[in-house]
Amino acid sequence: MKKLIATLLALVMVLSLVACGGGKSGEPVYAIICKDASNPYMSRMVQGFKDACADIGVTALEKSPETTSAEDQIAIINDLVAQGVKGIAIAANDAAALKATIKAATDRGIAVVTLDSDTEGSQMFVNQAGVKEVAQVLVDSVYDMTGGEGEFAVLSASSTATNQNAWIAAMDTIIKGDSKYAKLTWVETVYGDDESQKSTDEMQNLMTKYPNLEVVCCPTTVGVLAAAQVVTNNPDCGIKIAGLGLPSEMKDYVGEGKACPYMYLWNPIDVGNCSAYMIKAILDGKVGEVGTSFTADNEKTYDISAGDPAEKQIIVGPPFQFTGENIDDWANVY
Amino acid sequence: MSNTVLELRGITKIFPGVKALNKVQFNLREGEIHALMGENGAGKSTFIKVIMGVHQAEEGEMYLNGEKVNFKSTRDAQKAGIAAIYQHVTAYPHLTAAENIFIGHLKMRFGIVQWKEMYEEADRLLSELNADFDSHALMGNLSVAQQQMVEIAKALSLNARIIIMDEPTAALTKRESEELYRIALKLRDEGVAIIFISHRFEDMYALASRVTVFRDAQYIGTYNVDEITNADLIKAMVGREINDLFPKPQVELGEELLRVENLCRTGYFKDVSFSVRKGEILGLTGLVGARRTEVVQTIYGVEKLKSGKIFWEGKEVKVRNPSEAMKMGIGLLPENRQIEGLILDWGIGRNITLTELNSYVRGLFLDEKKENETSKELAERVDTKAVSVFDKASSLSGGNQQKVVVAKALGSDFKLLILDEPTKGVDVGAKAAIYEIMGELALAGYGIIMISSEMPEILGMSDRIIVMCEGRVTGELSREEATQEKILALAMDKQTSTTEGGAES
Amino acid sequence: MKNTKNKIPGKISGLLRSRESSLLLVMILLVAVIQWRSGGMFLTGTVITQLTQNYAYTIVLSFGMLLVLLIGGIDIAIGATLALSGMSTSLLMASGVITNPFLAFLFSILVGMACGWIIGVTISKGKVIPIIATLGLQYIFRGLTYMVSGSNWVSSDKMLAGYKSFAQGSFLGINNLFWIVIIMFVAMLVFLKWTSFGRQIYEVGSNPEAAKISGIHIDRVKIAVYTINGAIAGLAGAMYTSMYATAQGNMANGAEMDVIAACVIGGVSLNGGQGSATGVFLGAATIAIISKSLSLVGIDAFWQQALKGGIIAVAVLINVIVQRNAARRALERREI
Amino acid sequence: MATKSGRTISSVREFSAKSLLIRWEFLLILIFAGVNIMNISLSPYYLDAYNLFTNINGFLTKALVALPMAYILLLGEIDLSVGGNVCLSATVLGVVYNASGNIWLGILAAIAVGTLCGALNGLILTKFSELAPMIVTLATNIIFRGLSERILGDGSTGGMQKIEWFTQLYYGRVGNMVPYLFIIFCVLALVFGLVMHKTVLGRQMFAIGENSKAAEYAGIKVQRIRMLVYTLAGLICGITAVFYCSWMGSVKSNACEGYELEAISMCVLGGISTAGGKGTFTGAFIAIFIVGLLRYGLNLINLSGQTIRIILGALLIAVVLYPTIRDAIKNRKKAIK
Repeated sequence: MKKLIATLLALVMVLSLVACGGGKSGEPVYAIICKDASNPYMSRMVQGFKDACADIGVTALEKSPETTSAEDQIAIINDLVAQGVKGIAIAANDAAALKATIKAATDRGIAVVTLDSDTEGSQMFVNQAGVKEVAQVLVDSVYDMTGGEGEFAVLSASSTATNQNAWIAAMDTIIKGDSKYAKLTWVETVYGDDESQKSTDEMQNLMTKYPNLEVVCCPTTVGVLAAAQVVTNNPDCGIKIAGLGLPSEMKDYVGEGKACPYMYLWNPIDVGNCSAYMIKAILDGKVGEVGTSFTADNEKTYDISAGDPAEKQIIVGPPFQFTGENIDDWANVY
Repeated sequence: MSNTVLELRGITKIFPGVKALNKVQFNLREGEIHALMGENGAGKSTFIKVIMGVHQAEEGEMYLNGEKVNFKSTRDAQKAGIAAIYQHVTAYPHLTAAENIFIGHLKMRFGIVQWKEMYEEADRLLSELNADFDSHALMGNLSVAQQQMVEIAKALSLNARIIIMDEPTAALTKRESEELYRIALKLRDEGVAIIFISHRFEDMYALASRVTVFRDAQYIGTYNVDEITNADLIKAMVGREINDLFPKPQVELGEELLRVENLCRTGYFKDVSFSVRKGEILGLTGLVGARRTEVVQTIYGVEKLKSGKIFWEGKEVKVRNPSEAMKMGIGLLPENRQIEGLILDWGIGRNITLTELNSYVRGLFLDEKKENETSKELAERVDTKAVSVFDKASSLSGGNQQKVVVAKALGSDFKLLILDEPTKGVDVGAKAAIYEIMGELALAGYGIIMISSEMPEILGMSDRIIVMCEGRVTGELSREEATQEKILALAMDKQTSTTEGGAES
Repeated sequence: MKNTKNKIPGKISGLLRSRESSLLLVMILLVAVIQWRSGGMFLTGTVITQLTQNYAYTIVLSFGMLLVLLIGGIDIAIGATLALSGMSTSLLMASGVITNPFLAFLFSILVGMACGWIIGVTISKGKVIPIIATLGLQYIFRGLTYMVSGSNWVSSDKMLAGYKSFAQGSFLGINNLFWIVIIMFVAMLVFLKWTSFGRQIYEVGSNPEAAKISGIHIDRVKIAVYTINGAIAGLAGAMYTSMYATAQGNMANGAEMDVIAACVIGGVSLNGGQGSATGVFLGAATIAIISKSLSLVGIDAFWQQALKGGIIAVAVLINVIVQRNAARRALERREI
Repeated sequence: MATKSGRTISSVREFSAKSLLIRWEFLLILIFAGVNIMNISLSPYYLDAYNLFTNINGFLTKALVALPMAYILLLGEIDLSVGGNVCLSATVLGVVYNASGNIWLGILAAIAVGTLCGALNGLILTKFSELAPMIVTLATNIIFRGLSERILGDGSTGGMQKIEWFTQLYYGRVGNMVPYLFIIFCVLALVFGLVMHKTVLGRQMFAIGENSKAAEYAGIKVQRIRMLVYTLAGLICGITAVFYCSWMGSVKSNACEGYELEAISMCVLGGISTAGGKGTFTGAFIAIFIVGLLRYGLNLINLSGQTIRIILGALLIAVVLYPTIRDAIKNRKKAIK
C-alpha cells in the first residue's frame, strides 16, 4: 500500500513539472536580473531589454529575487551560468558580493554588464545618466525649490544601493564645492529600503523631527511617490518634493502648486534596451579601451569612459525633466 | 422516602488489557447518602465516570427515576440533574469561581451572559456553604478544599438531585472534612441523593446509611452501616485472608543502609524520619494524599528538599538528581509505570538497558548485540512473558510491564530499591510473582522500601511499617504488632499519632 | 510589576485586572519619558493621527492573534494572509472588477477568512501542530501573493479614489482606520466576555481535557477561531493597502512578530486560557508607541528590532516568575 | 534467580525486507530519484558536475544549520533563532576583521559569539523549563537580528573577499570539482548521524524526545543534555557564519533570512517528527538534498521563485499531514472490514 503511494507521488511530481518546463530551443539566451521582482521602474527596464533582444534575434529571460538581497542574485547567476546563457545584465544589490560569481560567469565567456546599479567584476556599466549630471540636477532642484536657503533632507532607497549612494556622494561634493549652495543645510539622509511602508514612515518622521524642513529630495522612484503622497495628505506642511520618479505614477503629484513642482528621470526602457545591445557588442568584441567609442547595432555611438567600480561605462543620455505640462503625454509611455 | 432514584445493573467496562468493571450493580434512594468503598483499583472511579457519561459501558443499563438513560458527555448527565465532584478537581484555573460554577449552563438573556446575576447567585451559594472567599476569586488561587466547595456550589446551581463525591476528604484537613460532612448532611435533608466514595471508615460512619463494596472490579454486596462490623467490612473490601500468599523469607538484617532525619518539603511533608537496613523490607503506607510518593521522590533526587538530612551507609549525603542517587545505589520503581517507569513506544530491551547505557559501550559506540543479550537475560530472570526483546512495552500487560521495570533495576548494582505501589493495576497472578521477586531481592541483601496502600500486601511483606497521614509520620509498627485496624487508625488521623483511636473494632 | 495579594484576592484585585492596570501605568510612564526626551514633539496632533493610522492594522491583527493564543495555538501566517487578501483586492480594483470601497473591504475579509479556514482544518482535522502548519501555509500564501500579482505592484493610480480617501478621512476627529480599531476592540470585549462561544474559547484554552469531557467540540472551536483570525487578517489587508495606497508582494513581512510581541506584553499566556482584549490593546499600543517614538527620542531606528525582542523576553520571564511565586505561595498556605 | 518457567525470549532482531520497505527513508530515496529524473529530463545542463556542485554549495550553508536542528526537533523542541544567530556571528566576524585586520581573530569571534548565543537559549530554557522553546527562540531571534542591525547601522561590513585563502573556504574545490564545504558538510553529517544513532548521548536524546519524565527517572540528565544541544546549535551557527562570510564577502543585517524555517522543513521532510523521539538522521540527510536539488531543478526551468516557495510549502504540509491521512485510510479500511 505504502509503496503504491510513494511511486504515485514521484510520478505526479515528474509529470506536473515536465508539463510546464521551459523552452530549450537552441537560440542563444540573454538574461536580465533586477534588484527585486516587483519594482515598477525595473519592470520598465525589462520591457526595454526584451524589445532589444527581439530586434537582435535572441530569447530574453528575466529572473529576479523577491527581496533586494545579494544572496539570491548570486544563486540566480549560478543557475543562468548552468543554463549556458550568452549574456547577463544585472542591477546589483551589493557593490562587492557578486564579484566572484560574475568572474565565474565571465571565465566561461558569458558577457556580464550592469545597469541601474553597478558592482565589481562587471565588464561594462550601462549608466542611465552620468553620476555627476544626476547629482547636479538634484542639487539644482533643491536649490530652486528652497529659494537658495533652508533645510532639506534626502529619502533614499536601501542603505547599500550603489547608484543612490553614488548620487548622494556626488551631491555632497557639489554642495561643498560651490559657495552658491552654502546656505543650504542638509539635515539628514534616511533610508526607505524601496518599501512604500518604510518610506512613508521615514517621511513622516522627517516632517515631525524638522518642523521647518522645506524640501525632501528622493533619488528613488519608490521614495518620491511615498513622500509626495504624505505631503499631499498634509497640505499645510509646506514641504516640496524633488527627485527621480516615474511619470505614470507621479502624474497627479507633479505640477505647479502640487507636492512635486517638477522631477527628473530618464527612460528606463532605453536603459534596458541599451544594455542588451551592450551584451551583443561585448560578445562581438566591438568594445575597445577606455576613451574610444563604438557604434552598437542600434546605430547609436557610445564613448567608453572609466567607470567605478566597473572598469568601463557608457552614458545612455542626460536626465529628462518632467513638469506639470509634459508629464501627461509621458504618463502612458512609462 | 425510599423510592429508588438511580439504578445500575450488569455494568461492564473493558480497557485494553484489563476489565475495569465486571457486571457491577448499584442503587441509590432519594434523600440518602450511600457510601461506595473498595481498595485502590477496585473500579470505583471508573464506575463514577460511567454514570457521568465520560466512559460508555460495554454492557449493562442505567435507570434514572425508573427510565433507561445513556449519557454521551458530562453535559448530558448535568442536564439530567447528576453532578460529580472529582478527587483531582478538574476546574478551569484561569476563570473565576462564579464561572466555574456556571460552566456549561451560563445564565444568558438574548445571547448575552448575565454576569451580575451569576456573581450574585454564586455568592449566595458559596455563603450557604459558608465559604471564606467570594465568587470573583480565580479558581487557580483557591486551595483544593475551596475548589471542592465551588464544585458543590456548581452541583447546587444545577439543582442536581444526585451528587457524587469521589474521595472528597482525601486532600482535606480534619476541620475541612467536618465542614464537608455538615454540607453533605444538609443536602441530604433537602432530599438530594449522594454517592460518597471514600477509603475512610470515619467518613462512612459520619454520613452514610448504606454502603456498597467493590473489589477487583466486581460488586461484593450492599450493607446497612449500623448492621455491619468493621472487621466484616474490611474482609469484604480485602477479600482474602492473609495467608501464605506472601512468600516473605526470614532474612537476618544487615547494617543500616539509609537513614533520613526530619525531612521537610513546603506544602508536602514535614519531619519525616525513618531508616532501612540491608535485607529489610520497610513498608510505607497511608491513605491517598499522605505524600509518601513525594518523600521517595525527594530521596531519589527528582524533587528538591527544603530541610532535613539523608544518611547513606552512615555518611550524610546530598542527592541533587536521580543519577547521583543511582550512583550511590538507590533505585526507584515509580508509581505510574506508564509515564515515569517505561517508554511505551520502545522495545522492552531498550527500556531495560536505558539506565546503564554506559556499560554497553564498546569503543565509541553502543554494542547493540551485548545490549540485546543482557536485556534478554534480565527479562528472563524476572520471568517476563514476551516473545522478543523488541516487543513494544505498550503491548505487555500491567504485570509484565512491572517486571520489565524490575528487570531494569536489576541491571544496575543497586543496594536499596524503592518500589512505589508495585502491584497497582496488576492481576493477581502477576502480584504473586512480584512478591516472590521482592523476597528473592531481600534474600540477596537488597534493602527495600515498599510504598503500598493495600493492607494485606503491607502486612504480608513488611518487616517494619511506617504509617503516614497528610505529610506526617503518624506511627511505626513492627511486623508482629501490626494489624489492619492499627494501620487504618494511624492512617486516618493526624493528631492521634501513636495512641489507639478512630474506629473501634 | 504586579502584586499578588497574600490573602485570598476578593473583588478588588483579581489577578487579571491588576495586570492591565500595571500595563496602563507603564504605558503612561513611557509616553511621559518620550515626551520629555523628544522635547515635546511626541504629543502633537499630527504624530498622534499618524500613530493611530499607521499602526491601526497591527492592533487589529493582535485581536485575531489573541483568540488563537487563548486556545493555546499560534498563527505565524497572518502576515502572508494579510498580503494575499490585500493584493488580490487591489488587483481586482485595478482591473475594474470592484468599484466600491465597501465591496473591496468585504472581498479582502472573505479571502482572509478562506486562508484562516484552511489553517484551522489543517491544525484540527489534519492534527498538524500549529507552528508547523502555519509555517508551511505562510510559504504558500506568500508565494500565491507574488503569483497572483505576476510579482509586480499595484500602484496607487490604479486604486479606487474612495478606497484611498477612506484611509485618510476621519470622523469626529478620529481617523477612520482607528474607528475600525475601536469597533473591533468593543466587539472583542463583548464577544469574549459576554457570549457563550467567547467563554468556550477560554474553557478550551484553560483546561482542554475538561472541556472535551463536558461536551465542547474542540475541533469546531479551533476551526472557528482560526477562520475569524483569517478574516481579521483580511480586514487588516484592506486597511494596509488603502492607507499605503500600493500593494507590494512583500508587504507586512514579519508583521506576526510585532503582533506576538503585543500579545505577550498584554499578558496573554502562550499555553492558553489567559488574556484579555484590554491587555492586548494596551500591549499593541505600547509596541506602536515604542516603534513610532524611537527616532524622535534619538535612539536610532536600528535599536528597534533588538528592543522589541528584549521586551518579549522580559514580558515572558515576568509572567513565569509571577506564576512561580503564586504557586509557591499556594504551597505555603497549605498547612501540613 | 533461575527463571522458573524456563521461557526464553529471543534477542535477535529478525530482518524482514518488508519492514525495510515501509521505512520512511525508502520513500525519500524514491522521491530523491524522482527529483533527479525530473531534473535530467528537464534540462541537459543538470548533469554538468561542476554546476551541480556549485548549486549544492549554494544550499549547503542552510543545510549546516539543519544538522543541530534535527537534534532539537528530536528532543521534541524547536529553535527559531538559528537565522539571527548566523547573521549576528557573521556581523561580528566582519566587524572584528575590519577592526583588527586579522581574519583569524574574526573567525574565532564569530564561532565564540555563535556558541554563546546558543548557550543563552539553552540557559533560559533550562533555568525556566516551563517556558515554550518556540517563544524563547522567537524572542532571541529578534534580539540577535536586532543586535546585528544595531552594529551594522545602515551599512554593511565587507572586504573579506580580499583574503584569497578565506574565499577558498567556500569557493575552493578538491581537484577543481568537489567543493571543500561539501566534504566538510558530509563529514559533519556523518558525525551527527553516528552520535544520534550509535552513542549513549544519541539514545538518551531519543529517550528525552519520547518521554522526558521516564528519561529523568532513568537517571538521564535531561536539562544538561538540552543545554548541550542548544549550545551545539550555536556552535554550528558560528561555523556557518564563517562559510557565509567566505561566500558573500560582506554581511548585511537582512542576511540569512528564513534559515530556521528552511532547516525545520528539511528535518520534518526527513521524517523527524515534531513531537520528538522519532526519525532517523539518514532521512534528514536525504531530505536536505531533495529540497536543494528540487529548488535547483525548478530554477533550471525558470519557475519563478514564488512558485518554488509554494511547492516547498505544500511539500512540508503534505509530509506532516501524511500520518493523519494514513491513519484515516487505515481506520476506514478497518471500519469496512
